[in-house]
Amino acid sequence: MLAIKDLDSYYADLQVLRGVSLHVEEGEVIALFGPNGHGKSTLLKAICGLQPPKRGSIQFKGEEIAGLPAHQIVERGLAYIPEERHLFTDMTVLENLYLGAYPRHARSAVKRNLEYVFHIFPRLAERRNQLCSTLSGGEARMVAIGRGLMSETSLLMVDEPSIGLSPGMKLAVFDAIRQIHQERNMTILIVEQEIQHALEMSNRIYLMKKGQIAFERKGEEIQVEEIEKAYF
Amino acid sequence: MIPRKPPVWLFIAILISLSLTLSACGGGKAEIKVGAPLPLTGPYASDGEQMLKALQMAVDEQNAKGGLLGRQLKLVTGDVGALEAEKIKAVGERLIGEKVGVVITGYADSGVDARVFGEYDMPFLHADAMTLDTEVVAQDPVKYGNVFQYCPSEVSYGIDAAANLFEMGKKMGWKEPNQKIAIIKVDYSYNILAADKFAELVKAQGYEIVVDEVTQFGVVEWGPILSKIDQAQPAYVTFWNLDPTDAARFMVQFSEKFGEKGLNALVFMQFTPSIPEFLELAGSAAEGLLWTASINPVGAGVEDYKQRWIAKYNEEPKSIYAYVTRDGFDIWVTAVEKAGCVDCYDKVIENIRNTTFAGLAGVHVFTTTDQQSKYGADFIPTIWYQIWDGKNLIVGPTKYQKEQPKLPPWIK
Amino acid sequence: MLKNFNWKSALYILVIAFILLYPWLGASSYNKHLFILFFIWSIVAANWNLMMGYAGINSLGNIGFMAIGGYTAGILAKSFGIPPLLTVPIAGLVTSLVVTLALGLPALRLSGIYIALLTLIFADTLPSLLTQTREITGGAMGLHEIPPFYPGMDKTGAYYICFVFFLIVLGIIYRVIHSPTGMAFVALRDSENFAYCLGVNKFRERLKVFALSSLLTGAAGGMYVHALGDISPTTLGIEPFLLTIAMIELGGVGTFFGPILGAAVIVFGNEFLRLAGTLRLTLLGALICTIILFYPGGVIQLFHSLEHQIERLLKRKPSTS
Amino acid sequence: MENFVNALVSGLISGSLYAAMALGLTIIYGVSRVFNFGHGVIAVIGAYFTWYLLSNFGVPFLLATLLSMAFMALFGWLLYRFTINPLLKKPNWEFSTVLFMLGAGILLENVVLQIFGPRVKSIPLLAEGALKVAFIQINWHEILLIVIVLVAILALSLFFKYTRTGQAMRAVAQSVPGAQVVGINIEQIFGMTFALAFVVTGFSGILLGTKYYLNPHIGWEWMVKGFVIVTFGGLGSTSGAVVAALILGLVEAVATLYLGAIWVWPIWFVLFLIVLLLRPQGILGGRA
Repeated sequence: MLAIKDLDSYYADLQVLRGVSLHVEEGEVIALFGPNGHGKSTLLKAICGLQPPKRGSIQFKGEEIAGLPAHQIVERGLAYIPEERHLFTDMTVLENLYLGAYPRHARSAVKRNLEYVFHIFPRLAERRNQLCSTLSGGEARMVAIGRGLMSETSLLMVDEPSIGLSPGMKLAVFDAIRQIHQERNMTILIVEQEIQHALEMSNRIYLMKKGQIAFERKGEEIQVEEIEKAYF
Repeated sequence: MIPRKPPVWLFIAILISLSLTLSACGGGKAEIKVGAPLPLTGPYASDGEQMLKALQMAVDEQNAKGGLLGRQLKLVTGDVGALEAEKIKAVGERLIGEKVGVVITGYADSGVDARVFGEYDMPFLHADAMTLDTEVVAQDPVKYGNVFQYCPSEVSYGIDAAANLFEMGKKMGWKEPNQKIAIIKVDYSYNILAADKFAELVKAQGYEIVVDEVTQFGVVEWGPILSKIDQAQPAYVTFWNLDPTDAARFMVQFSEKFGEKGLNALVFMQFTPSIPEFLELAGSAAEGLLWTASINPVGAGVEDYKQRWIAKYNEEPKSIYAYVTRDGFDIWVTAVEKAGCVDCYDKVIENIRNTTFAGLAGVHVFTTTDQQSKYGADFIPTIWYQIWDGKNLIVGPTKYQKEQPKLPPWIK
Repeated sequence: MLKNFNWKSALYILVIAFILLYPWLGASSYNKHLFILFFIWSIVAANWNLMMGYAGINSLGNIGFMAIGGYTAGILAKSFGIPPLLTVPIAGLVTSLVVTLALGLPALRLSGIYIALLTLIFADTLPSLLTQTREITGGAMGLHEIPPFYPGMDKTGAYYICFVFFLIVLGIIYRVIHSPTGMAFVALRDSENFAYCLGVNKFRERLKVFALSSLLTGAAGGMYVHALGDISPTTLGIEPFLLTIAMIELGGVGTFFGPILGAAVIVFGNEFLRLAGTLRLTLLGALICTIILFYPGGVIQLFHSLEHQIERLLKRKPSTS
Repeated sequence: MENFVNALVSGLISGSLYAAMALGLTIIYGVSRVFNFGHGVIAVIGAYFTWYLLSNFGVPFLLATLLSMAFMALFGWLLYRFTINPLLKKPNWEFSTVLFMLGAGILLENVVLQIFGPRVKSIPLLAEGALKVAFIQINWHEILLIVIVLVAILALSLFFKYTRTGQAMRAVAQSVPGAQVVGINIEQIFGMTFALAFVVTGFSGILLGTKYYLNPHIGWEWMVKGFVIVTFGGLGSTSGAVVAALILGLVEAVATLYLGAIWVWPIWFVLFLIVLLLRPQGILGGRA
């Protein structure tokens, strides 16, 4: 579904990604691990067009998308849920979710997707008319994920969904992601520091270090300790 | 982030075009340069345009006659924008640098042009109508002996209004209900000095100033000030503000407020209705308004001048400065011809000092104290107008009067 | 020391020598006048740049500071007969005190564009204050015949006095930029968090710049009135404001030489453009737009690229010959 | 009492004019964070274009307004596409756009001067006559002015609330990366915002032109007042701008009545200072 080859990306003059290659197959859950500041978020931003890469190829459903503007990539069915959430804070939950269905192909499915989001996150249904600036961190995270689901996506890229949440909320978020994967057979690429949780649900994992893929494993072949060790 | 390489050729092109404009200013030698600092951009540009046209026409006509003392004239202008002191100085320095034989302007003033050109020897003729520019001449006649104001200063408005305003009411057969006067003036020396002179003189006559409002240019809502007038019920409302839009808004809002309800008062304005936009903007609201101008196209030869202007520019002269600027030019030409030379500044200046010149604005005779054109019916008369049917009708002084003043519509 | 002596130092010395000798090389009064304007405006621009480009205070009111200084010096000299040697520093101090207390303290608690707007409104309030105090300030008439630096001063005298002032103030600004305080500004500008970690007190550092910049701008206002003899509210008008902003941006924000170069371009360019008559401001506007679109770093950027080319040439020569 | 009420009416009229000055400014700033320092001149251009159609071709007022709106939309979009858009991609875009618009303002002001000359023009009143209730008297023109301003604000807020494009504009205003993530074409929305803001600004120029009269330079005054109002009300907030405009208009009228016109700016400055210190985000601004 997604095939990345020899991706190089820069932040100003600083090279952040050095020849990254990876692939994601339909229906898979892929976890991307690695120490902070080693290029995981940059990779996701490069894929979704927020920070276009300098060299290399990104093929999504067999089509080259490297260098396309973000909105065209979203229209092809790729959703990115940023770590910073980037919600529209002065709008209600419902308005945020509706804006998630902004891409043309998502408009016909608004009703179905909205019901599904409320099915996954019943709490959002209660808070639908509340301004996003008044939500708790966990609820805001739910809106961000829900907004991604609204875009009628076929690949969901989630950047550190559990960061800054209480332990209980973390579990709820991971459960929701698992549920989305199971019920919709959604392909998911997740970046996470909570190795244990992410590993449990992944088919394969990649470990990134210094802007490169250090190794790739099947989910069941690797232990948490091994990954942690690789960080150093 | 790799910065784009700047297109060096573009920059060079700008530099070249700059230097081309620069070198274009070098001119021939034999011609006499007439320097003209004029407000060509900014809020006074509409007067500035008329001054420019007047001077251009004067130079062209003189050249067609074979020039001045056989030499061709060339007009060198400088834009003084919104009359900022800094600009006048820079323009002044530049005109001097170009070795002009005379400097003539309609007005170019924020109170400094007399000082700028007074530093030099060639004659400077202006119609700024500002005490700021004549008082320096009075204080230092030797240094500023080359500065002439070919019109009376603004205080003449105050003197004239204090002497004649109350007569106008009597001519209309109107009896003033009280001795209260409202003064609305803008913070600009041309207006403030005139208004203050007026206040001083009328107080001496036993009148009382009940509203004394200073504004800045650009008042849009006159409502609160009109309310003050309503409360005070003065017999005279006097308005001193050079900006035609301020004045037009004032009259429009005045007639809205008092048109039906009535106010037993005469309304007087200093000069501003002479700016053609005023009548266009104020429209019927200006009916019955009294106003004066200390320079007017009332001299002999005005009609002929107007025809020549129309022939040249295909439009009528639009402001008083289309006429009066020509007087400044002609005074200088006469003085030069009499002296027989241009650069003999002392002689030329002496001739100007002794001028008795019947021009488009009246007879110019300079005062000996501060070298401004004498004010009065036999010299440069202040003319009283009243607006009726969208026209400025001359209602005074007697020598020039064409119509009888009538009661304005808001007096019931 | 000798090692540091390169073609650039030679250029600086040449330029300074030229300015020193210029009145003896047959400069017209007009050109001297332009240079005086250039000296004063480049000081105003350089101080503005110190606030905007270094300390990140987006002030739009610096013309107002200059006017306060100018009026203070003018009134002191005219009404109280105090010699210019004293009025100029007093003007600076008064400006600094008034502006820092009435504007700096509140404004610096705000951020970004709010500072810009508050300072802009501050400057726009001044003309009506001048009108209210017209017995002393002359209102819209302004102050005229303000005594020169010394009796009987001519353009050449004013030229040299302003040039000395220009060098002194630029020296101060240079020192400030390269002092620990200056470094703190640069740290603040580049990363607020990082500077915070270094223990930089943003408010205090900014207030210092504010005080210093208004002091020097006020003094420049004092120089202005003594050199030129007049000041009026038109000095606070929209055009001087636009032109000074243009100087900074045109020259290059946040660089030492930028505002000076910008002042040179605007002061001399604007006067030369006067020859274009009514098209002057049209051309000036077009010039500003063009430079921003194509030279976002300002004129200084162009000089830097020239510098690189010259340096390349200088380096290449020994190897080829 | 009578005077006070009349002053309030004057204040209401000034307030609605000030609101008109602020609207276009707040739209552009709200969405793109570009502070339009050419705002006043843009309003003047809209007004001049309308005046030109009215006086030279005798086009009916409504049609002239519509044509000039279309012209302004095109103008705004082109200006964005060819100048602002490239500038926004540069690191110091915030100030380079300010300066660019300043330069463009000087340029356009003088182009207007070259084309139309320096003489003052006026745009005809929207209606004749006046409404009288007891001692209060308001011109129909001014009532219409207030109504139009209110309707324009209502229409704008409905547009922002309920249309797809309007929602996208609000989304971009609140979070650019957020908007990108949901697939909004930022450049397109910016372009449309400039077009919309220029339409609103040009329209406000027509309204202001009826009262202020037109000359090429009048725009700077409108812009400075617009700045005050926009900041006072909260940057990017339309309703805040309206409230601020009314407050400042009323303060101006009352201050003129009891203290004199010359006190208006100093009082504004102090008010401004107080509001900013108590609520740095402005009266109705969402965030600081």
